[in-house]
Formats: sequence, structure tokens, C-alpha cells
Amino acid sequence: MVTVNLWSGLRRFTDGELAIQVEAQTIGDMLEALVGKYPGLGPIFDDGISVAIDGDVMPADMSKSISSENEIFLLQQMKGG
Amino acid sequence: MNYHNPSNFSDAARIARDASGVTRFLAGGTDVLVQMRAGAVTPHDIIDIKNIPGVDAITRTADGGFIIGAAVSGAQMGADADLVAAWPGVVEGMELVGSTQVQGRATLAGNLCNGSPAADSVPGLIAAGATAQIVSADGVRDIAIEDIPAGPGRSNLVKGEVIASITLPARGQGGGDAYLRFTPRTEMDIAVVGCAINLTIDGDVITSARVALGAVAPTVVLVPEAADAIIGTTLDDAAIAALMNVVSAAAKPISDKRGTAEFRKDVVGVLAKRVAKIAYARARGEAV
Amino acid sequence: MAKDTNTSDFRYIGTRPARPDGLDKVTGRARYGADIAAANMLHAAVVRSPHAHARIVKIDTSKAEALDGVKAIVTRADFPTGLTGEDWDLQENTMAGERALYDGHAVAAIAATSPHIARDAVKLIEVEYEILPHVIDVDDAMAEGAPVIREGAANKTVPEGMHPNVVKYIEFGHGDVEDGFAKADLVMERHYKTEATHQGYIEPHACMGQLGADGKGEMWVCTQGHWYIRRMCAAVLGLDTAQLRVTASEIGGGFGGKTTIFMEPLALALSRKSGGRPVKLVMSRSEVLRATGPTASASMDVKIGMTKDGMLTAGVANFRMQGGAFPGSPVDMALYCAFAPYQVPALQHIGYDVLANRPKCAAYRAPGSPMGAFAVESLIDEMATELGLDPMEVRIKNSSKSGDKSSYGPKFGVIGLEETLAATKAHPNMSIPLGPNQGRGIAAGYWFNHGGETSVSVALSEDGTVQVSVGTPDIGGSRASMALMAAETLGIPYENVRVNIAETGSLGVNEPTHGSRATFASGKAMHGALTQAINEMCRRAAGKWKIDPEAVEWRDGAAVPAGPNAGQFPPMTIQEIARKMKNTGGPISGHHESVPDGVGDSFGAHVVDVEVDPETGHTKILRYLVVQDAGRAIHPSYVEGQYQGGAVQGIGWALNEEYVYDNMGRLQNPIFLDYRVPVASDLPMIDTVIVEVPNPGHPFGVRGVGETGITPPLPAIANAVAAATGVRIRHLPITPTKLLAAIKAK
Amino acid sequence: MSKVHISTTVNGEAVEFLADTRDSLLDSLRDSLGLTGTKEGCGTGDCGACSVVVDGTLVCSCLMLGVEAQGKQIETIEGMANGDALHPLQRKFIEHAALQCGFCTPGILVASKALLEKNPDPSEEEVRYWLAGNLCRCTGYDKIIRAVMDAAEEMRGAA
Repeated sequence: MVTVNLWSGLRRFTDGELAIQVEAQTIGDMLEALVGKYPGLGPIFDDGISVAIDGDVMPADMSKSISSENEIFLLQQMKGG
Repeated sequence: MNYHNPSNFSDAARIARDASGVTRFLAGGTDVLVQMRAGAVTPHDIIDIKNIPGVDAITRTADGGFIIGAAVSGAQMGADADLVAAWPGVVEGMELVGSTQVQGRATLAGNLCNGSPAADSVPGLIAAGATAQIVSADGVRDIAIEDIPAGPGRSNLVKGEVIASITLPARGQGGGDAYLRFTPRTEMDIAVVGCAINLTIDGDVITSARVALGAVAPTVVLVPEAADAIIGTTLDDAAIAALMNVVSAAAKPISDKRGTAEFRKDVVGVLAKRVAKIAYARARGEAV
Repeated sequence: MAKDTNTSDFRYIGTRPARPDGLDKVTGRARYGADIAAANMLHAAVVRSPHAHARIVKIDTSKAEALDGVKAIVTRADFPTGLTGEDWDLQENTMAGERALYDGHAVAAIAATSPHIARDAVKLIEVEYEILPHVIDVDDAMAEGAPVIREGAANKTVPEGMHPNVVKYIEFGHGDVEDGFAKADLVMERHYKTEATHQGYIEPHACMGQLGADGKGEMWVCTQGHWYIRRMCAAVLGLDTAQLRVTASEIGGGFGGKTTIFMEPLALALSRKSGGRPVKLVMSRSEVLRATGPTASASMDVKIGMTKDGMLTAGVANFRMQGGAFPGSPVDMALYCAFAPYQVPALQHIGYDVLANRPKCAAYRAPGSPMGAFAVESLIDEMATELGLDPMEVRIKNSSKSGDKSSYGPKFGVIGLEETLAATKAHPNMSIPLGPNQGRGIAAGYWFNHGGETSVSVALSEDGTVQVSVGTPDIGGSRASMALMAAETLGIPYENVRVNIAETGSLGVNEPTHGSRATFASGKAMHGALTQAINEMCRRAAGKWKIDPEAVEWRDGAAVPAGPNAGQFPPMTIQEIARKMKNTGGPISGHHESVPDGVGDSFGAHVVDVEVDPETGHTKILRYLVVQDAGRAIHPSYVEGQYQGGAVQGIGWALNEEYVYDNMGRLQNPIFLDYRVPVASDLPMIDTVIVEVPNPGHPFGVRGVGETGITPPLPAIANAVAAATGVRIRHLPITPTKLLAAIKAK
Repeated sequence: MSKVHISTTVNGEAVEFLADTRDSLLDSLRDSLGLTGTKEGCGTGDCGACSVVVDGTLVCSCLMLGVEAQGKQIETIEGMANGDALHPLQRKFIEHAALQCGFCTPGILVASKALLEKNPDPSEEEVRYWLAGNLCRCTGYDKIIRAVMDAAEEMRGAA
């Protein structure tokens, strides 16, 4: 079980929840589980997001392993100059 | 585009008179080439006057004035010690036109013919009482600089007329001139406001003056009432206050991308104050 | 810790050798985008809309086609249809479809046998427009009744009921802000605006493209990222991506503005239509300003609570940004960065990405961060002044530290803001006395930095020298930093490393040089590739010595027997291994690819002293100090260069640079004379202090250094002007006109 | 459109080319003579990237017609080094890291050389004003100014 922190603008799609627990071993599992639970998140994820694991922000690497020990945040996709 | 390279001004004027399409004289070229690059103007005929003998020379008149050929660059003017000593305000105005590179090419005549109300060299010329020698197929005439600009981008010269030189009068005793402009950057900018003052003194009293303002009207303007505000004074605080009020009132600026009308009316007064002090100090022979 | 007090055991890292491309660049030999010609080459020119918003009724190309020397003309009709999402945006921005969406939007392109003929042909193309209502300002664009720029452009984040020009909505935060404001002794709310600015690289966009009927193409282009150019051109033109090979020229500045396409597909489309002749397309400066870059403009409201001893209790930021006629303003990143330097118990952030009839914005150095910092750092300063507190102490007191939770959620790793602020406070510039009309301003700034897709190869040459192939174009000296890190890793001289920017055919996908990532990401991947090569060199030595490869170490440019075999054999140098490699198993190389983690966050603090002419509103920069944590400075001169360059771009943004539109929505200042970037005589020397708090996520401790430096200048200058005049300007740029009006109104 | 035959001298070498009358000197140098070290950054005389010296005067080659080159002596960045021996300014620019992207560098070197020939001992302010027409967007000018001052000092020492 991992806990995923969403940005609060997404609460419209999650019945108001912003810290969501899902069963997942990888980021891919996690995003799939989130969309399974709250289908409204699907198009948001399709537009591109970044995932922060223990403060390390990166574009979602689906195969990256995660566990209940990790601090996980979803962020809007980041780009630099 | 036809490139012409005449060897005298009469030929240059004749080529211009006989041309059927858009014609440009090429002296420094620092405005013409910009217009061409922007696609704003594609001349049918371009007449290069730089190879006319004497056109790139500064010579003296019998009474000690200066004749500045139409192709003399700003850099040449700055290097002429006599000219700098006599008319520092005229030279400093010209030297504010563009970068070091542009100074290597840009000319008084070109800056004048471009017709910009913000042209940095023009207020100084008008304040100095300079004239331009105009050549056409019909002959040669001299006209006052202030009679040349007609509006933004326009001059009172007609097809077939070309400026051959600019004449600055003899400086005489007790004279001083100065030019300042305001720009957001220190260099490489167009004047938001400009002001030139030329004055002469007898003892401490100003006996004559000419005040010209840039970028506050459709053309550079001569403001006789501003001169009146300081003539007969020793440039005391009251005279300066009067000068500031008069130039602010005389300024009829617009608001545009470079500044608001209100800003221009304010700052033209500030510049007039500062310019008058410099010109006055120069007239007294003080270092500024 | 300040750089000059830091010691390390490095032999090459931290030294300042001549850059590998220095000779080419001081002799004029380096080849940039426009410095190429090919046999049978054509020259292209682009027809652009003079209207901010107009329906394209008809394009008549017949007169242009009849002009001798014109070889091909393309309009949107020549592009594939059916694109969606970002690909559609890119295509639409490359060439207008039904409507021109901004002044400067391309509507047709021509290839001809000379640049003059191409430009003549532009004037012969007759476009009939039906002018539509337009909108320029971000707040106007969100207001009821504003012209709709595109229906259905909004993504799903936007709640019902908003104007269709609002295309993205973001909201995040933590804590109870109302409770936080209740605990404050002072609560202030202020409105701020910043105008659009351009990256202002001196090299205009330039490319040469060639595309045959077989769908195979080549492109030479000045870009920060040629894989992006390849993918985007292929998408816009419907090509197979791998059939296009893109080579990055030397690049004359980018600052984010060359991370995407603007006109590159036009060169390829014209080439295909002219029978595969190479087509060169070079923008004029006014095309660059009208149709590429710029940044977003911003309208921002910030409310902050502070106790009387300077502790922040709560903050609310509500930002609106327009990024042109397409989605993509950096409003999200502006919000993420706005409060990042500080620990605030309760924060709420709300942002709107809004369409307007302006060119599609591109990234610009720390996209979004300067605007957010301007608003938040200005308000913190104003509140500190109001409470009689030292603005530096307020910042130190609230600053974020390693392991703290960030303002946008995740916790920070090892960060160096505390050390940066301490070095700033201790700097001699802080105690120089000021005269009349002078003021000192300080501000902090933040940028995330970035990893991104990275692929690097290294290979050993027959003589023991080493080539490194990276995919991140070198804009500011990154080849020097790569060579230094390679020399350090291998234990060989800096001069024995050659770093090449590989074309798209020779490496896997690389993201551009953006997000301050080149030295971090390509450096980290190069370290991985070199480690692989070192392991192979050790294996070759072990084979010769007939010992276990595990028992061989790499030291000072040589394989050395270790463990039980230590001292048994003399070290085998890289030259020796290289000489024999064809008989010991063949070429030796290393390769590494990843999306690297371990990105190190970057913080900086700036101090500026200004003098304001109270009669004209002119602001002069008297002195300027940049203090920033580099993690580790590989080549300190180029780190300083990044700090100085970022600061000066920020100075321009704060004082003079802005997009000025007339009431028809036409850009009024599309030349460098009127788009006023700072010139040499506007500036003092820019003092720098490199702080080094190594990033544990990089083998040498590197954080990116490129972007943070543009963030603090905006508020630092506004704060200094306020200190000098008692007048606070909350709408950048602080032009003399604005400042004089405010001084007079005081 | 007929072109004009031009004979001129570039970096001490006699050259000939055909100029379209609309070509700027910059166009002629780059496209007709293949001397691409001189850059176009603006085409309006506002950035200095196209700086060259014509008959001893520093100019923007974008503000001069190619046909005007007839009979002139033109110096470009390609002629600045003497064979393998770099001009002190070129060496100092590398040494001081006075370039990042390098695009403005040829113009700034040509302009700086013209300055030091006119004024071997310029103040910092004089260097800054002389180079005000040469835009650099990467460096913030700091290292450029230092490199020019250092080169001037070295050249004075050598003189």
C-alpha cells in the first residue's frame, strides 16, 4: 500500500480526497490504480504529469519501484528553460 | 535597385529628378539600409553621394564657421578638435546617434533627412542657427535647419533636391551650447525627450539664446519663448524655473511606446534646466 | 560554504582551463545555424499575419508562383491533417490554419533561388483576412465577453463555468491559511504584474532542411535540443521520426527559446515540394521577436501573514498567466517556485493558464519562477519594512533547510539556501554605505533543476585519448565541464578528451539542454558510460595479467592490480590498453542512458544597489551581487558566467524589457532598438559568490546552475527602488515613466 | 537583376565578387565570399554582431551596401589572428571565459580591437560605452570587459 499525495485541484475527481492509498509496486501500477479508482484522473495523467518520490521530481517512470516507505507527490509536468 | 555613384552634386540631383520610382540618397546609410532590411522601403534608385569630392570634409568659412560635408560621420566630427571646442552641443548630439559602429557612418544630413522628431543631432543644429546647403538641378540655396523637417519621416525638400553640406556659424565670444536627451538605456536608444540650448553671455548676463526641443512635437521645434525666459538673466533660480515652465508648456508630445505625454512634459523641463546650466558654464569657459 | 574556502581532492574539477571550442569561437570558424550552404540550395521566406486575430479567407499565391526564381510555396494545405494535442498546437503555430492567431503568425512560406527573390515573393502573396476581435492582456482574456481564441482548448483540470480562454487550472497547498492569517500581526495583500519578455538570444533562428519524396530528411539547425526538433518536425509533417536526421549547429544562445520548433518544418516542407533541394530558412530579428519565444505575461495577487518578529504564518498566491494563443504558460511552475525558499505553515496556490492573441510562449530560463518571486519577495520585503525588520533576517529566519517539506509538497533533499543566505549576509557589499537616492534590495530565488532523458557514449581511441558523445548542445561551455569530469574520472589530462555534440543518428533520445541539466544529466550519464569503459579496460588488463578482473582497480589513468595481486604488475596505462585493444577484444567504449534521479534543487540570493534620478525616474544599477549554490562548480568561470548572465537578463526584465502592443494587437517594438536588452554601459561588474553544498545525487556533487540566477533580480531591483525612493512599483518593468509618475504621486 | 562586379581587399587579400545592389556588405561577406565569421543578429545596426572595419573605421556591415566595398580595405574576424598567433584580445577572451555561446564574440573582438588601436588605455567606462552597440545576452558583459582591459594592459606592456 502506497500513499499518493495529489494537488488539491484534483479533488474534484477524487470525492475530495487528496492523500489516496492504493496497492502498487511501481509508479505504473500506482497510476493505473488511481485511474481505476477515480476515472476522472485519466485525462489529467494523459496530458502529462511529474511524480516526486522522496523529493526527487521526474517525469513518471512507469517501472520505478515504490513502497509504503516512499513519500509520493503528483505534480503538473515540469519543463525547464 | 539601381546603384548610382555620381561625382558631383549636380549630377546627383539630376539623377534624383529624373528617377521614376522611389529614390534614396546614400550618405551614411544607417537609416536607408534599416528601411530596406525591414522591407519598409525598396528604392528603385539609390544615389551614393560619398564619392563626391569634398563631401567627407569639414572646412572653415571665412568668418570662422564650419562647413560639414554631407558624408561626414559622427566619428569624424568628434575627432575634429576645433569643432568640438566651438560647438560641443552639436557634436554631443551627433555622437548620441547610435553605437560606435553607427558613428562610423551616420551623418548630420542623414539624421536630418530621416525626419525623426527624436533625431539627436537636430536640436543642436537648430539651436546653433545652422543652415543646410541644398543642391538641385536649378542651382544652390541655403535654408535654415528648422525649415527642413515637415513631420515624422517627412522633410520640406522636394524631389531632385539634395543636402550637400551643413554650415555652422562662427562661435564668437562668450558662447556655449549643450544637448541632453533622456533615454531608458545609457546608449543605443531613441530620445524620449531631447533639448539643446545655445546661448551667449556678456559678463554674467545671457544676451542671446536659442532653445530647441526634440521628441515633444511632430518635428524638432525651436521655442523662442523659452529663449526669452533666460535672455537678460544670469540663469538664476527664477530664470531656470521660468525656462522649465515655458518648455513644458511648449511641449506638445504624444504618448507612445517610448513614453507618455505627461512624462515628456515633465522631463523636458528637467533637461532644459540641466542643459542651460551646461551651456551657461561653457559660455563662461568653465569645464563641465 | 563559499567556494574559496572549500577544499577538495579533485585534480581537474574546479580548475579553469580553456574551453575546447574557444579557438573556433574567437576566430569566426565556429559554424552556427546560418553559417551553412549546400549545393543547389534554395532560400526561404515566410509570409506573416499583420493582424492579431483574423480569419484567413483566401490565400492567392499565383503572382508569387509566376516570379522567376520561385521554386516552391507552402501553406497549411500542404500539411497533414488530423493532429491532436501538443502536435496540433505545434503545427498550428508553425503555419496558421483557418485563423491567424497573433501578429506575426506564419500563413505561407516560399523557397526561391535567392533571399531577395524569396522576400520579393512574400510581397506578391495576397492574403485576404477577415479581422476578428482580439485580446492581449491576461485579465482581459479571462473576462466575460472576451473573444474566444479557441473553443475546446481547455484540459480537464479547468472547472466548469470559466471562460474558454482558461485552458488549465491548478490548485495546491497545505495547512489552514485562515488560521495562519489569524496568527499574524500583519497581513498584506498586493497585486502584481509582469510583462512578456523575450529570451533575446543574439542568433536568430536558422536552419537548413532537406526532405525527399522517399520521406528521408536531413536538418541542420541551431537548437537546444535536436531530438525535440526531430520529433516535432516529424509529427507536424507526418514523417517517420527515424528517417529524419538532425544535426545541431553551434548555438548562439537559447535560454529556453530554442527548445521547440517555430519554422523548421517549413524548410522541410519547402524542400519536399521543390524536389528535395536543400532549403535554408533564417529569421530576421523582427520575426524572432514577433513569432518566437517569448515569456508569459503575468497578473498575480499575493496575500501573506507575518508575525511582528518576522515569522511567516500563511500565504495565498493567485496567479494568471497568458502564454499566447496556445496552452503552456508556466503558471504551474511559477506557483511551485513562489514560496519555495520559505517554510510557511499554511499555503494556498491557485493558477490559471490563459490564451491571448500573442505568440506561443516558450520556456525562458527558470520558466515562471521570476514572476512568482517578484510577487512574493516584493511583498515579504514590503512587510518587513512595515514591521521595521531587517529583510535579510526575515529571509534567514524563514528559510527552507535540507529535509524540509517544500511549499509544493515533496520534501527537499540536501539544499544550500541557509549557506547561501549566510554567505550573502557576510559579503562586503552588504555593508557599503549608501548615498542619497540610493537603495539596497535583496531577494532569494529557487529553481528545481531537471534530469530528463539522457543518452551518452564514450569511446577509447587507438592512442588512449577519449571521445565523449553527448546529445545536449553546448550553449555556455558545457563541453569544458564534460571534459573536466571525464578527465577526473579517467585520471587523464583534460586535453586528452574530445567532447562532441552527436547528431540524432548516433545516440538514443536526449532532451534538450534545458532545465539546467546538461552538466548534471549528461555528466552523470557520462560518468556511467566511463565506468563501463573503465571496467572493460580493467578486464583487458586482468586478461593480460591472468588475474580476476575484480582484482584490478583504475587509478590515475591506468589499470592497477589490487587486493592479493597488489604490486605484482606495473600499472597498465590507458595508452597501453588502447594500443593493444584491437588484439585484446576490439573497440572499448561505454554507454549509458537514463532519466537520472538525484536532481539537486538550486537556491540563490541577490543584492543590488541602485540610484534613482528623482527628476526623471531613471534607475542606475550601482553594484550587483549574486550568491548561489552550485553543488559543485566544475569549471568555475562558466558557473560565474551563468550567474552573471542570468542576473543581467533579470535586470533587463525588471527595468526595460517588455512587449508593447498597440490597440490593434500589433507588436510595437520588434527590433533591438526598442526591445531594450541591457547594453554594456548600463551595467556594473556583476559580483559572484559560488556556494558549494554538494548534491549527493551526482557523482561530483553538481546541481544545475543555469536558471536560478534570473529569478531574484526582478524583486531585488523592485526592493532596491523602493528603498531608494519610498515608492513601490508592482508592475514590471520599472520604466522611468512609471517610476517618475509614482514618485510624483507620493 | 544584373549584379555589379566589385573588387576590394579583405584581410589584406584582393578579392572580387558580384553584388546584387540590394546586398548589404554583410550579405556579400557571408554569402559571396564565404566569410561567415561576421554574424547577423538584427540587420538594423542595433546588435554589433556584424562589426567589421572598413578603411580603418569600425562599422556595422549590415548598414553598408556590398557595392560600397569597391576599392576599400576591409578587416573581419577571420583576419584578426596572425596565422596561428592569436591577437591578445582573442587569447584573453578564452582565458577570461568572456564568451558563452560565442555568437556575439567576433563582433565584440573586432570592435574591441578598434578601440585599443584608438585608445590603448581605456577606462572601464570607456570600454563599456565603446561596446554599447555590441549586445551580448549570455555573459552580462562582466568577463568581456575584464578580458578587454586585461588585453589592453598586456598590449601596453608589450608596446
